[in-house]
Amino acid sequence: MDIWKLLLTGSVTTVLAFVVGMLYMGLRRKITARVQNRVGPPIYQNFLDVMKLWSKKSSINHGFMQHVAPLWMIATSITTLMFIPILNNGSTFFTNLTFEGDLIMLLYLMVVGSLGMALGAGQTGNPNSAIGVTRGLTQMVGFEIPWVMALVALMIQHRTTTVAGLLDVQVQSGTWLMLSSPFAFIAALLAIPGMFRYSPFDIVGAPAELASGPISEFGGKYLGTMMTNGAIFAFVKLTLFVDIFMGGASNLGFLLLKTFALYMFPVLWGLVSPRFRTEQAVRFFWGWPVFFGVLGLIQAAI
Amino acid sequence: MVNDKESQKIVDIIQNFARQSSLFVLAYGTGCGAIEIPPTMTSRYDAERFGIRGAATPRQADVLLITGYLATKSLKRVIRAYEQMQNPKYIIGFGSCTINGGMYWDSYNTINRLDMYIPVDVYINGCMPRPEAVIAGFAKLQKLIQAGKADGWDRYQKNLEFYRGNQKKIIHNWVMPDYNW
Amino acid sequence: MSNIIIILAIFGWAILTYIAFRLNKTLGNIFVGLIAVALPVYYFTYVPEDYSFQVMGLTLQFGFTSFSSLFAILVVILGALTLLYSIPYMNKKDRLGWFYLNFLFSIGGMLGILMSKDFVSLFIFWEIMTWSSYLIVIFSGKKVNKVGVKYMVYSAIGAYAMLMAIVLINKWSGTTNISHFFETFADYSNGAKILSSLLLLTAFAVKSALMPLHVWAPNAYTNSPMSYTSLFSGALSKMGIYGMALVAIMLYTNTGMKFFGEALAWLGAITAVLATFWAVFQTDIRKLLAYSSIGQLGYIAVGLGIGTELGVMAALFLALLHGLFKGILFMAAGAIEYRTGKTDFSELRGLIWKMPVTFFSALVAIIALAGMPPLSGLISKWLIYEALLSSEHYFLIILIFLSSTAAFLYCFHFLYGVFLGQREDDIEDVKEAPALMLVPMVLMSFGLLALGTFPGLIFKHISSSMSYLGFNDVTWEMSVLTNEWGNKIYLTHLNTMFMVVFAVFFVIITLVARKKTRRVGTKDIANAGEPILAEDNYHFSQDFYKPFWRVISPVMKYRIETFYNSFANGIGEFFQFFRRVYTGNGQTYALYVVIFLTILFIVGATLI
Amino acid sequence: MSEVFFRTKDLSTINIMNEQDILNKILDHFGNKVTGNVKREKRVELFATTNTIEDVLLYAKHQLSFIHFTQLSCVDWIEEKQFELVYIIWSPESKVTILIKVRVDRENPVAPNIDYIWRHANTFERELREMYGVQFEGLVGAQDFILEDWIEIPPMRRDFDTAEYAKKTFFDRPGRENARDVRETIRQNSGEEIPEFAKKYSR
Repeated sequence: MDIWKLLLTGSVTTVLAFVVGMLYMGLRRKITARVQNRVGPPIYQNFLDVMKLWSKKSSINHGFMQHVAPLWMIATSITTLMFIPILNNGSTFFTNLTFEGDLIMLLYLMVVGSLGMALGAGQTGNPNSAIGVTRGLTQMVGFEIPWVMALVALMIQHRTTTVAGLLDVQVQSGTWLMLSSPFAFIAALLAIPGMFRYSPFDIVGAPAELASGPISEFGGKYLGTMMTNGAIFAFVKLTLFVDIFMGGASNLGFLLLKTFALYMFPVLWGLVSPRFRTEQAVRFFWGWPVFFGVLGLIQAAI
Repeated sequence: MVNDKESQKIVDIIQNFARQSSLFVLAYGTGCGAIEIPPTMTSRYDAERFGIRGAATPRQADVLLITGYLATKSLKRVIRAYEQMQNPKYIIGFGSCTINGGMYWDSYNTINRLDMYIPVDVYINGCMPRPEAVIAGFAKLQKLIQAGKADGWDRYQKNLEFYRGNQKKIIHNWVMPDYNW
Repeated sequence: MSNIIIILAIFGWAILTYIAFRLNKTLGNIFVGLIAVALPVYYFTYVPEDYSFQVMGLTLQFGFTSFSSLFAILVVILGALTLLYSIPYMNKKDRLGWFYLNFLFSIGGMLGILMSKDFVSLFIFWEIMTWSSYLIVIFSGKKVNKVGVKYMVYSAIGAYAMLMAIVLINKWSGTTNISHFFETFADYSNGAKILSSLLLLTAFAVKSALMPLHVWAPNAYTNSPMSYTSLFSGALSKMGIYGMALVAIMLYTNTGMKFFGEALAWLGAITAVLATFWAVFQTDIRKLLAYSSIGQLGYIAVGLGIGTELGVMAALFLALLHGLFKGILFMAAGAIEYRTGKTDFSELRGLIWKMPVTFFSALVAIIALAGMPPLSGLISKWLIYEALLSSEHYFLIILIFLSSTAAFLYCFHFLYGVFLGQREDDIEDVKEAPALMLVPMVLMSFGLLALGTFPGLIFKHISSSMSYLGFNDVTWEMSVLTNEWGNKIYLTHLNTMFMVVFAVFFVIITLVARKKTRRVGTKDIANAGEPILAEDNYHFSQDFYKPFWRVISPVMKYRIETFYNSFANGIGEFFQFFRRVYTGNGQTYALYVVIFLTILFIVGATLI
Repeated sequence: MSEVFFRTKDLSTINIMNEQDILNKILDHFGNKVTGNVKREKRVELFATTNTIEDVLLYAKHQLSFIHFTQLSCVDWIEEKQFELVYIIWSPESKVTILIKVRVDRENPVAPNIDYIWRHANTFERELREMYGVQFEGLVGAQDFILEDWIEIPPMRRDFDTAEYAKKTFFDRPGRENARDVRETIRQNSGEEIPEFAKKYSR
């Protein structure tokens, strides 16, 4: 592995993920505004927010864990991004470290950030933060189950555990896995809003109830880092999902198209849904999504 | 790089642009003016198109919006919330009561002039100001920020003795932590 | 000869230590320190050699196999470290001689189990280990009726099962040699196969706290001193795993009785899920860690039960790793108990800067426990999942995943409840634990860090020990993991990547903005403008996972203890009924005699 | 207060009474300790003392079904050097409101605590303690209820000059020293005319 090439492609990928994620979040705000019959902020508003947060002249720090929590999160996101193939055409530019990891590792890598966040929130001493964290972790137990069921079904059926392997399956057969394994796809799709923590699964950081939960003591550069991380991580999740179920993309245009189409699902669902309580959210995830997950497993077994 | 005066100026312009176009508002809504905030934020007047949005806690907020009269008891909480915000931070005094006491000018438990206790950047007149006036106030604040004149946080820091003296005149039992900006 | 000498030396030293403590406390502590140093030095330098002698017509054989020496490494390292840790931890207690006597006897007993090549000596050492651990469980003198009796009853069940198995094996094969039993096992009748292996499995499952024989474990782990619990949970329970591995692989997998292996795997998975759920709702650090131990042992049972190469590798790796991280965690709990005297979450908070070394050791251990990169827990989890995937255990993997996701809940609870949150004033004078308690924790944390990137250090031993179990040519690489489908993960790249990105951002955010940052206390929080007074405390410690409890409470209602209790009550009732026969009235007894004679007469008459 | 008052009467046996009946019953029961009159329809006024007020309230609550405690308020009769506590109770049976007025000495205002009869009377009593300085014997509750850090005389007393206090404590905006319309002051100072559209809002 050429270290300089990795540095170059890695930074390009990270910047791409950041820009795309930010624009998607801006679009979400715009779409939300349009649905509510408002004009809404410009779609580059999130860039301004992050710039402003980084140009704050002071920031408050409650302790070491709060200091490292945003770094922990963003390190996780970028590491995860490096292990996800951006394009499926075998171009070496966006490959990064794709062939050096697999899905099980990614599943664990993706929750590292949550633990870092949880510890940072705990360090602040704000009870709202800790309550938010317990809700978030509980919700995570909920949506991970259908998501893992879908992945297990695909991995056993196609006898590979890498994202690249699943991409190859789709490129060679010419069929997207969302068509050939519809039940697994539905299970995973229903888990997506939980991963994004959009409404109706947004009790973790509900501003009205918990004063924005885990991040209630984070401001300035910490909050800016977290928003950056959120953008990158959103791109990571969308790309991973597109790679697994929607055949990846042969160029960036298709990638944007597919990820945007996918992103619209949690956004639009969130717009018309009131908020679930934590136990309702978990019961929801262990209801229909798990049912479809079981169907997916049965399909894979047959 | 930042020591150079010219480049500092450019950085300032960019930073001020970012600051003025992204205002996270902590609405301190104990006064009656708080009822004007929902229409300002929702579909009729839609303040979000100017980058104005609500913040849940003082740590994340840029603007402290004080909507209406302040009792001496709630002044203590306002000071606390203001000191927890992170620089640069701005205050908008909202309604006549924050300017001169309004209809409570002679009340024993309502302060008259907010700017004697915390540095106010923009006042919005009216009892109560309509959402248009609120948005006009925000636009004024944005202009001040862009020009680098919204320096209430700096004034507060420099004249802390003066503000503390006025605050302690009302709050006799001072149990708050020290201000560290 | 040198094999048996090490054990005899430990036993002899134990008695010497006891005498030394009767004479002088300092002398006794020196004795303990000496053996803690001498044990690993001797173990890693001596040349193993087999030894056997005959007594009463039985041949007792000793000698490490390549499989048991893997566990011996764990026992020796953890034993030495816990002994070191005990010196300051137990310093204020009484009856230290008795404690260390039992401590050293259990270490000797474990080594004896590992070097027994026949069932009789295995049983003898097993009983030595059980009894010494029992005496330490009741060492504090508290809850002897509740905890000690429970532990004793379950240990007795295990011991009787093992004894019965040994007698049967001796009857069938004429010898008690272990390897002979495994070699000739295929020739047994089906009933004999099932009976002997199930009896052995029961005996071992009790020690490794497999559901439904786990009931003793939480209380026993909680009630013994924490320095011993590290060894108890880290090494002593692994003796059960050692035996279970032998039974599951040598008997089930290698002889085609796959069904029992599957059953073991399912039992392990259910153990893992339920124990994890219970761990989530504990309000005591020690209880939480105890249930977490049971859960982790469940994972190991899953790996052994499915019996594929990766599965066994995962199980053995996790067995060693669990010794390390649970050792750290129980030691951390002990350090907290030593300094604050409290172990309940509702009384602890904010210790992070009071006990920083403890916190960072515990953090490393928790990250390893949760299976997150860049630490070694990921490797064990990865191996288990890959083993389950490639052997197509669809639902088992979901259960395991549920359990390990729920494990994040108690991991966070442990770290937050003890080390984070708002600090209370009555812990102001808490100090970091003594250096001798920190050294073992720090050493083991470095071990976990090293294994996270270079698991090959352990795979070397695991692959040689797996050849004893019948898996020849187990491939391993220093820092690359490969599953059966050829998919790899490169741990060096993963961990370097993570750490480099982390370091870069750390430098940026720390240096570039260092002048802007202000440190404030945990009481300076955004609390709707209300200043928090010195006497207020807003630490969140009650009903920590209430929403999760609301979700899973329908499952948690059914506790196996309830069943056991009603069973015990039922037996009691049954015999109460029979006791009524003895009325104490002479006339009734006379009536019984008449009835008995009548029945005898009738029966006799019909028979004739 | 005697034990018998604590037995609540069965409500079904109570006949709907008019104001005069209620007044007569109370006056009969308390003899010359209590005086009173019917003020108007559905409104009875009683005059009691600090010694009898508990008995009157208990009798009204348990015997006459005045189960609703509406309010406790206070009037400052500064000329007579007295405070007048006004207990307002109401009956859902007869729909009659009784105002029981008790005079206490202004120099040493002490009244019995009645929050064992109605729990929420505690709130009113704490308010009066803070706003008038009336002491209720054995009243439990934090001292700082509505006012925080108050060091002056209780602010609702008539001898407390709120305007002067405000002038002394707070900072007047120039032009708003008195009750005059600010616009008038501005016009006076600067000579500017009030715009036409704003005139209708001016006083």
